[in-house]
Amino acid sequence: MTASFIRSDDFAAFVTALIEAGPVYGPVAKRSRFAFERLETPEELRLDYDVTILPPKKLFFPPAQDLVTFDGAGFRAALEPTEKVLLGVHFYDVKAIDQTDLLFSERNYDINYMAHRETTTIVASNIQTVSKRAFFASVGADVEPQGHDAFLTAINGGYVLETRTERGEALLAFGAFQPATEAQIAEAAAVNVAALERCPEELEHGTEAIADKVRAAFQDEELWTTLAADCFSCGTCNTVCPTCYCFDVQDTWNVDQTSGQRTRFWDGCLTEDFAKCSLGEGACENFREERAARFRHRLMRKATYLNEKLGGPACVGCGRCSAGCTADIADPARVINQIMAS
Amino acid sequence: MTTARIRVDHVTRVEGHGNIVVNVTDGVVEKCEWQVPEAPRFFESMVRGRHYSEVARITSRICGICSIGHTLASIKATEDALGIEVSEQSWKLRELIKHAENFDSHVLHINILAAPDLLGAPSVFPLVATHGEVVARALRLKRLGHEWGSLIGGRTTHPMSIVPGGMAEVPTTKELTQLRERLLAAVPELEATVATVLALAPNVPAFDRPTEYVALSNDKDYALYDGDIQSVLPDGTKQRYPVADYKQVTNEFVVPQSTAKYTKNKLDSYAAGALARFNNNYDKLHPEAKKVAEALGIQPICTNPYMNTVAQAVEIVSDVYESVGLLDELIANGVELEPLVEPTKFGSGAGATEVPRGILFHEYAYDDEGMCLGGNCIIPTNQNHNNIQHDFDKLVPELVAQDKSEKEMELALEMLVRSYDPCISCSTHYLDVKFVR
Amino acid sequence: MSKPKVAFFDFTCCEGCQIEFTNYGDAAFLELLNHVDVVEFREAMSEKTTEPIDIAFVEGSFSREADRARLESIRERAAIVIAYGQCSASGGINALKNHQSDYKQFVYGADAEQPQLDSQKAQPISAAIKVDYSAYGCPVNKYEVLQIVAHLLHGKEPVIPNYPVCVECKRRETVCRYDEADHCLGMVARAGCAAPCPAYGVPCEACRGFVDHPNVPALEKVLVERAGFSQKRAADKALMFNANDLEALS
Amino acid sequence: MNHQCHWTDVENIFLPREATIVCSEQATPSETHFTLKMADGQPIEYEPGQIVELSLFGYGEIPIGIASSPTRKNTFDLVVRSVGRVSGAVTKLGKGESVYVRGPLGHGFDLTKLRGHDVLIVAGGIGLCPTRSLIQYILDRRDEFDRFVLFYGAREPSLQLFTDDLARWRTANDVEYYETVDRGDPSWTGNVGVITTLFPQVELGPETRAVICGPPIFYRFVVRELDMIGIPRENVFVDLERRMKCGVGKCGHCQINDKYVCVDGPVFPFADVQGLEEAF
Ligand SMILES: Cc1cc2nc3c(=O)[nH]c(=O)nc-3n(C[C@H](O)[C@H](O)[C@H](O)COP(=O)(O)OP(=O)(O)OC[C@H]3O[C@@H](n4cnc5c(N)ncnc54)[C@H](O)[C@@H]3O)c2cc1C
Ligand code: SF4
Ligand code: SF4
Ligand code: SF4
Repeated sequence: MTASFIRSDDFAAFVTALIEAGPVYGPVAKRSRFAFERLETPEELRLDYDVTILPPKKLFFPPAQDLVTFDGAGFRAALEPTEKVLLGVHFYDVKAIDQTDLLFSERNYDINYMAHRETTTIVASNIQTVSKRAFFASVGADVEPQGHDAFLTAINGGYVLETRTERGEALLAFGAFQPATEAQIAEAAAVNVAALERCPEELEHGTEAIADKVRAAFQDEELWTTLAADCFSCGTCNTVCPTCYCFDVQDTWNVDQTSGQRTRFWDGCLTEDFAKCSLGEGACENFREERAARFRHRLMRKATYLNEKLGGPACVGCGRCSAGCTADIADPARVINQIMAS
Repeated sequence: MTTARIRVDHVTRVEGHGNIVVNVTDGVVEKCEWQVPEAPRFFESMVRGRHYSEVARITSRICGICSIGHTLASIKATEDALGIEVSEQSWKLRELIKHAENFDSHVLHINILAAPDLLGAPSVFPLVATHGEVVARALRLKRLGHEWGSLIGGRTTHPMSIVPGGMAEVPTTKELTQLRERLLAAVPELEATVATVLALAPNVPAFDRPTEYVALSNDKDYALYDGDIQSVLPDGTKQRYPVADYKQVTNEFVVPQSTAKYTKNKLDSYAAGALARFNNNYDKLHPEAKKVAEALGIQPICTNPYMNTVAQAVEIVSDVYESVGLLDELIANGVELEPLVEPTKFGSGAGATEVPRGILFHEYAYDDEGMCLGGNCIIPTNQNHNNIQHDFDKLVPELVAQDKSEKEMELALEMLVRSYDPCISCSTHYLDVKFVR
Repeated sequence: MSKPKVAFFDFTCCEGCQIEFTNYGDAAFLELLNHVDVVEFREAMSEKTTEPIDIAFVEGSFSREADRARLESIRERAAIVIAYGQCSASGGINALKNHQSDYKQFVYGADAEQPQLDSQKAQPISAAIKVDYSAYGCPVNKYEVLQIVAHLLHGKEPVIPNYPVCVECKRRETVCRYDEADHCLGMVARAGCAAPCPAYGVPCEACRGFVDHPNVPALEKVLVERAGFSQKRAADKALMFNANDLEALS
Repeated sequence: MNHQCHWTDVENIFLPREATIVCSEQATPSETHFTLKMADGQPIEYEPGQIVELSLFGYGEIPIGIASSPTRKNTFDLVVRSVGRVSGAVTKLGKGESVYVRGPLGHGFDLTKLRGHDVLIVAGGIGLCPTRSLIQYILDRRDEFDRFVLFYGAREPSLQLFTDDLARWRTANDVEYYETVDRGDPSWTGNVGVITTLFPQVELGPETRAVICGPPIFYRFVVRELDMIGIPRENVFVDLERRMKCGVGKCGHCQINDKYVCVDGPVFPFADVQGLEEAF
C-alpha cells in the first residue's frame, strides 16, 4: 500500500472530515489519564497520550454486551454494529487486537466480537509518550502488529500515513494528503524505532526461555504464595489487559418482568468466584481457591499457555496491569524477571 | 363534651419516628404531647478520630432526605475550621445542588406525603388509581430533582462530589446545558403542580399561631446555601446573627418526652422551614415565584403552620428559576475541574445551610493532623419540635371547642406534624458537646 | 394470581434507602406497582398491615434490645426478609461508634444513663432474626434493588457480586484514586454499586461491606505505602461502614 | 484482518434453539430426568459424551451432558440436578414446556479408540448421566465392542439414577454391571463402600479401555486402580467438569491450564490432562 504525508496544519481538517463521515474514536484526556472515547472535535484527540486506562478492546468487546434479548414473543440477537474509525492505537494494542481477533474467530466464530471488529477501521499511531511501566519493546519482539488499516507517525511538520489495507487507503480521501517522500518515510521509521528504546521496563529473557521456566515454576507454591501475598483478587490486572477477554453471562429481567436480556460482562480469573462450581446442597468446589493459584493462572496464561496458538506471549507489554495494580504486584516484567533470576 | 385518647405511635409519612399523645376528658385537656423517641445515633461521637475529608460523608448519613444539606453544612463548617475558601464555580455548583435538594424534597412532600391528607387518602398508592396523572407527574418531577442533584453531586442520597475544598468532580458544560433545557421543559408540570396545590388550598385547615421564624438570610438572594441567621417576629421585626453565634439563637434545652433537644430564641419557640424562609426572605423571592405566591394567596408574615406546604410550592418554582439563572452563569463561564483548595489552618468552625426543613447548623473541631475532635449538629426538625408542641397546645383546645371527633383531632394533629415535613431521624443529639483540644 | 405483598420497615437509620425507592421515575415505579402490592411503608403511607407478607424490606440497624420483638414479628409474618441497606445488612455507619466506649457520655454527658437514650452496639438485623438476602449499600443501588425484586418474583436467587469495586471502576474506565494521589477501599469493597464514588472523584468507602475474603493486611499496607497514611489511620480507615466486620476479622 | 470470513455470513453461536420437554421424571429428590425434542423437528446430531448449553430466559444458561445415545433418534435425554439458579428453575418444568439449547458442544468419547476393545466405565453419582450416552451406545451397537464392564457408585440407594436402567443392567448379559453405595440402608443388599471396592470383584486386562466420570476427588483413586491393572493412561478417558459460561471456548471459566473443557473436552484422554497441574 501507500505512504502519504499530511501537514500539521491540515490534520485537524482531516479529523473533522472523518468525524463528519461517521463515528470516530480516539484517545482523549480523562483527568490525569487517557481513554478512547468518541471524538466530538479534533482538539480532543490526544495523540501524545502515553497509554489509555482501558485498551481499545472495549469497542469490540464492550464491558457489558447484550447477546440475546427476549420478551413474550421470543428471543433475538442484540447485535447492531456500526461502521467506525478507531484512531491512534499504539502498536502494542494492535498486537493485542490481533490476538483477540484470533481467539474470537478460531473454532467457534463469535460474531458479537467480530461484527464490531470488522466494522472498524483501525489507524495505528506512533508512541509519542512512553508510559511509566511499559515494556513493549522486549516482549514478543518478533511478533509484528497486523490488524490495522493504516499507521500514522508524527514527524517534523506533519504526519506520515502508511496504509495497509483498502480501508486504510480510503482514508486518504478525507484529508490533504500528498505522497510521502523517501526522507519522510525514513524519518517515520526512525521515530518508531526510537520509541522502542524508551521503555522504562524490560523483560530480560526471550519468549521461549520465559515460557519454559515460568511453566516449570508452577509447582513452587512458596513462590506463588509470596508473589500473591498482597493480591486483592480485584481483577484490575485482568480488566485493563488488552489480551484478557474472559466474561461472565447473566440473564436479567426488565421491570415488566417478561422481557429481558442475556448479557456478557467482563470477568477476570483473579476474582474469587471465577472457577467456583456449585455441587448442590450448598456445597461448592473452587478449582482455584487460593489467591496464589489465581495469580499463577494469569501469569501462566500471559507467559506460556497461549504461546503456541498465538505465536508469541499473550502479553504485549503495555504496562496497564503494572500501573493499575494498587498493590503493585501484577507487573509481568518484574514477576517474570524475578522468576528467571531464581 | 369531647373525650379523646389519641396515641399515634410513629407518625407515618414523615421521616423518622415521632409520637402524638393527647388525653382529653370531658373537654379538659389533660395531656398533649409531641414525643420524639427516635433511637439516638451518636454522630457527634462517631466523627471523632476521622479525617476531615470523611466527616461530611459520615454526617450525611444523619438523614437520607436532607443528606445534600447535611453534606453542605458539614463541609462549610469544616472549611471554616480549616480556613478554606472555595472558588466561585464550586460555590455556584453547590447552590445549584441545594436548589435540587429543595425541589426534590418539596416535590416529594407536597405530592406524596401531604397531598393524600388533602385528598382524603391514606397514602399515595390509592391515588395511583384515582389521581393517576398527579402521581405520575409527581414521580416525573421527583425523578427530575433526583437527576438534577445527581448531575452535580453524583447522587442525591449521600452525594459524593461535594468535598472540603471544592468539588471533586464537575458536570460538563454540555450536561449543564441539557439540565437547563430540562428545567425549562418542566415548567408546565410545575404550573400543573401549583394548580393542584391551589385546588387543594381550601382544604388547608384554618389555624394561626404567631411565632418567631428563623432562617438564613443574605442581601443577594433567597438564601438557601449561605447567609447569616435571621429571625423575624410576627410584627415584622428582623434581627441578624452571624452563623458562628448559632448557639445564642438555638438555646437548646432538655424536655423529658424527647430524645431530641428543644430550642427557643426570643419567644417561647420558633419555626424553621419553608414558611420561615418565606417570612424572612419574601423580598428576595424570584419574580416568578412571587407570582405563584400571589396566586396561592400566601403572603408574609404567614402564621398558619399548615401553610408550610404551600410555601414549599412557592419554593419549587423559585428553585427552578434561580437554577436557570445559575446555569446561565456557569455555562457562560465554562465549567472545569479545579484542584481542591487546601487547608490553611486547623481549628474549629461552624457552618449553616438551609435544608428543605429549615436552617441546619454543623460545627467541628480538628487537630493538627486534620483529625476530628468532635462535632455538634443542630437540625431543623429539632428546632421545630418545640414549635410543634406549642402549636399542639393552642390547637387541641381549639379542636375541643369545635367539638371535633377523636378521629378528626387525630388527623388534624398528624397533618400539623406532617406540614412541618419533619425529618426526625436527623435528631441526633440532645446535650451540648464540649470540645476537648 | 394476587400480587406479592411487599412491606418496608425501618429501624436505626437515615431512611435514605427508602427514599431511593421514590427515585425511579414514573414509568419504572408505576410498572413495578403492576407486579407488587405495597402494603406497608411508614415513610410514605399511613396504611399498616398485620397480614402475612411475601417480601419484607427491613431498613436500619438493630441497636436497641427494645427493637427485637418488632423484628421477630416481622420475621414471623414475612416469607422473605431482605436486609435493606447497609445499616441493616452489617450495622453500617451506626457501628462506627461500636469501638468507642464513651459515646453516650460524649453526646449526652450527665444524662447518658437516661432510659430513652438506651443504645447498644449497632448490629445487623441478622443478629436478631434470620435474613434471606441483603441489598447492600449506603444507600442501596436502586437498580440492583429492582433486579433483586425481579429475581425474587421469578423465584430465582438474586445475583450479588462477590468481586471488588475495582472491577466496576475499570469497567467504566474511571481514573483510579491512587493515580490521583488519593486513597480508596475499592480493592476490598463488595461491588454492585457500579463504582459511583471514584467516578465522582472521591474514594470508595466500602459502603457495601467487604468481599468474602478481603485482604485487610494488604489494604493497610497500600494505605500506608501509597496513600501516606499513619499505621493507625490505615487500621481505622475501613471502620466507617465495616466496624462489625473488621472486628470479626481481627 | 488476517482471516477471511465476514460476520454477516456466520451464524450466531449464542442463539439457542427451542426444545420441548416430552417427558420429565423426578429421578432422585434433587435430580430430574428430561426427554427433549427440538421444537423445529430437526434433531440435534451428537456423539456420546457431548454437552449442550441448556437455558431458560431470565434464569441463564448451564452446561449439561447429554444422557442418551445418538442411536436413539429424535429425542435426547438430560438429567439436571437442582443446585442453583438455572438448574433450580429447569427442574421445576414439566411435560410440554420449553427450554432452550445450544449445541451439541465439545468433544465426546472417541469411539474409534473404544471400538473393538474391552470397555470399562466407572461412573460416580451424577457422572452416570454423560456416560449413559456411551452405555446406551455400546448396548445398541454391542457387537462393535468386546467385553463391557460398568461400575456405578452412588452415595446412598435412594440417590441412584436411572433405576429402570439399573434394574435391567443387573440382570442383562450384554453388560457386566457392578454397583456400590457409600452408605447402605435396610433394604440394600448390595455392595457398600467407595467405588474402588468394586475393582477386586472383576478380572480386568491391561488392554481394557477405561472411561471415568464422577466427582472431582473420584479421579485420583480410580486412576490408581487402573494403573495397578496396567492400563496405559492414553487408554483412560476422563469426563471433566468446570465452571462454564459460554460453552464455545471463549469465556475462560472452564480453562485448565491451556485446555478449555468446553471445546477441548469435556472428555479427555487421561494422558493429555494428567500433566496439567490444575486438572485434578
Ligand atoms: C461439562 C459439564 C457437564 C455437566 N453435566 C451436567 C449434567 O449432566 N447434569 C447436571 O445436573 N449438571 C451438569 N453439570 C453441572 C451444571 O452445569 C451445574 O450444576 C450448573 O451450571 C449450575 O448452575 P446453576 O445456575 O443452577 O447454579 P448457580 O449456583 O446459580 O451457578 C451460577 C453459575 O455458575 C456456573 N456454575 C456453577 N456451578 C457449576 C458447575 N458445577 N459446572 C459448571 N458451571 C457451574 C454456571 O455458569 C452457573 O450458571 C455439568 C457441568 C459441566 C461443566
Ligand atoms: S494482581 Fe493486583 S490487579 Fe491483579 S487482582 Fe491482584 S491486586 Fe488486583
Ligand atoms: S499482562 Fe499487563 S502488560 Fe501484559 S498486555 Fe496485559 S495489561 Fe499489558
Ligand atoms: S478508584 Fe478505588 S475502586 Fe476504583 S480501581 Fe482504584 S482502588 Fe479500585
